[in-house]
Amino acid sequence: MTSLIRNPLTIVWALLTTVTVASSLIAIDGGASHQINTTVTTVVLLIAAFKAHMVIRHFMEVRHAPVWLKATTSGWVLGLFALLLGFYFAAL
Amino acid sequence: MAEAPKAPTAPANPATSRCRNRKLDQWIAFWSVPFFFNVFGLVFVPLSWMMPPRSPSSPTPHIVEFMHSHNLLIACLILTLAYGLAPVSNSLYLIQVKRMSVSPAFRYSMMIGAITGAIVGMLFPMFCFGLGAFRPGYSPAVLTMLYDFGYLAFIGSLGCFCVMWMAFGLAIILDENNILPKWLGYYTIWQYVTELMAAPVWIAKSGPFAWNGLMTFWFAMVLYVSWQIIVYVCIFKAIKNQPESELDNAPPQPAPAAVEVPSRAGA
Amino acid sequence: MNTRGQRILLWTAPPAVALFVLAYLVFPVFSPPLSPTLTPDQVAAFFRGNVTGILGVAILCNLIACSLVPLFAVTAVQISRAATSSPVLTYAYVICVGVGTTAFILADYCWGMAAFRPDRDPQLTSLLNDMAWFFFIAPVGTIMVQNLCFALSVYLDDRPDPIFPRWVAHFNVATVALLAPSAFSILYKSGPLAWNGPLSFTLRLTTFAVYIAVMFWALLRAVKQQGDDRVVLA
Amino acid sequence: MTDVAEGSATGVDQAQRAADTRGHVPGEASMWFFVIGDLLIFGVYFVGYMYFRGQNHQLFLASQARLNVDIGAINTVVLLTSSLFVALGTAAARAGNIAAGLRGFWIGLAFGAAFPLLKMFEWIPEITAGLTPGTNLFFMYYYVMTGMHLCHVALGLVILCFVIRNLKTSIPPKISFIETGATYWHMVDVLWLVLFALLYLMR
Repeated sequence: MTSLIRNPLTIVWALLTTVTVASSLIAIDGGASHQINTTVTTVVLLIAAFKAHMVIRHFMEVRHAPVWLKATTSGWVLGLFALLLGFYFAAL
Repeated sequence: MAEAPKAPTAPANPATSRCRNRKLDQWIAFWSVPFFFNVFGLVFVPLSWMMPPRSPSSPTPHIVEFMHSHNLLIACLILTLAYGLAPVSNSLYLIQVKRMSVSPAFRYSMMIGAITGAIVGMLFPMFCFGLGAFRPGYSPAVLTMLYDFGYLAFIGSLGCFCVMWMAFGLAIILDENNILPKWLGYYTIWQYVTELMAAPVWIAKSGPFAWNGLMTFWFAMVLYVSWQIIVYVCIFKAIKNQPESELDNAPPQPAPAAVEVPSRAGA
Repeated sequence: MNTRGQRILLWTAPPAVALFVLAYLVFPVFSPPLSPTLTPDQVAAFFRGNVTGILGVAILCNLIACSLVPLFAVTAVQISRAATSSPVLTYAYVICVGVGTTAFILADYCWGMAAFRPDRDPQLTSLLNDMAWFFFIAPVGTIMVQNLCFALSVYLDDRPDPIFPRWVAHFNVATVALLAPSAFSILYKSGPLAWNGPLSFTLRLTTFAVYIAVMFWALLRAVKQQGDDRVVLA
Repeated sequence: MTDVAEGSATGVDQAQRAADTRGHVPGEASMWFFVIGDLLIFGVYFVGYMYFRGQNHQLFLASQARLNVDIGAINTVVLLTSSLFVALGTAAARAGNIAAGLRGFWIGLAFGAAFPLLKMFEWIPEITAGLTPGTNLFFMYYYVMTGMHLCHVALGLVILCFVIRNLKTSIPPKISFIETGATYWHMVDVLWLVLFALLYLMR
């Protein structure tokens, strides 16, 4: 059991779960009136990007993968969230 | 029951007396494909402007005017003459699946998908458009119904193509003879999954999920067209690389000293 | 594997043809063929006046619509015996048969549907009638490709004792040319190319009848010659 | 499905240690073609959603308010936990500990199977309340994207079952196939993380 808790994967998981709960709370607190809220959106999207990055890196084991795979997956995360935030702010 | 053509390993008889191309049937069938798809594209886009699709929410007078255009009849005529080539283009997948180490059930599923797909996805919508132009006397209500029927049958006919592509993708992935590249199998699976996303055309009358929408039409079309071209390039290579000794009409092997080709031995 | 099964299937064709001839002769829509220039009201009146005849034939054809399929299936088997490199022609032939037969069934449905409730809005009766004629006369694309596939398999078979004599292939190519005009029935409402005209209607049906007879004879001969030769399954 | 990995499994296993310094592609390379393709397809959907959201912020915000954030958050944690156990199982199987590997995949499968169930608890009240894909563009996106994702989950559960079968039956287990299955399952997780932020959380 201790090996499970000390496993780096478990630590990643704990981190991911914590930020999930945190982002839900931020959204519920910040968006109760259902108004456009750029802070909430930015934080929530950045947290999602971080989570996607962590899952790809640690669970999918891209951390140990060749450079082309690292570059492609990181490029996807960066490009996607840049576009998402860009479209969000462009339409305000 | 796996019918991998067990190719005789002996090299093909060097004295190929008959010099004609043994794969002539496959090549004739193959080169009908670019012809067919070009006719298909020309008829749908510049001739009749059926594609890109008109809006499902366009006002009735526009629908009536479109359904009366004479070019729809000419498009319908050309397609009626050419649509028989669709089975030929589908049978090109089938012969490659036959060479794979998978059960015949895969190619039979694809065959049945091709039959139903040609009817509901091509012949029926085509005639819906043709009928409106054929008799200008129909009431706008009837013309609108034909218009909806035509577009929905053409764009929303999912199941037959899905079963065909699922069988095709799975066959490529499970095949151990490496007839077609494995990544093409995965590519086919996501092409097939994207096809499922056309389902909202039955609900949305405007916006990105309508039958002329950004997601259901344009995005699916970009994926589909590139996939279709790549598939035929891969099939071209597969036909080209098929060893002579594996052909159904391979020259008789010298070993059994057969007097003449018994009955397409070898497969 | 002997050829008894193929011979049995082949001999189902003559009774099927007899039933089709019967259906043709008693079908009110064909004697004479309805003109495409009739107004919706005239079409509706015609269907109201001939409910029994039309429904009877529609039901009969619903039952026998696929009864020529065994003949085509035997043809597919014989195509797969030809010395070509792959079964591509066989597959294309089988798919074409499936598509072509379904088109015929759809035509039959539309006529039956029009006669089922003859007091329907004349617009709709007329639409069903038009649709039936479209499906019955126009979709020659598959049978053309089907015959071309057959002809090609005969031409590519350059063994000393081919399965079919060359002229059968020539005949199939000729039927392609003779069937093609009926696709033009989509464009014209009168004249020889309209769906009741001599080129679209009479020529097409005559060609088809002769074609079935010739193919029946040629297949009988081919199956007889096949003897105990094994057939590679497609 | 198990046959997929057959050809390359042993070769990859031996080469794996040697290749570790230069980097090791987890699972089959052709599977990565699928994963990246799928990520790109979903990416187009995400960006499309954001674009159309920009056209009508108010509609999207008002519709979003009717979603059940709690079930969404629970589902996120469920998928993350499932991914964790699948990753632990993969590592154990690679280290030769088949029993621990099997345990990881079984727990991962159990959590994964909870996802569609929770989805039903979310969807059925919404549909009975009249919130269908035809309601408005937000709900169309909502059902299409979560539905597509659910198809991926279903396929992923099937793949996990095959991985478990492989762990049980073949000795030694085919590591490359196990990695391929795990990679696919983590991709399903990644897609959900983005979906959760876009559909439930952003304002």
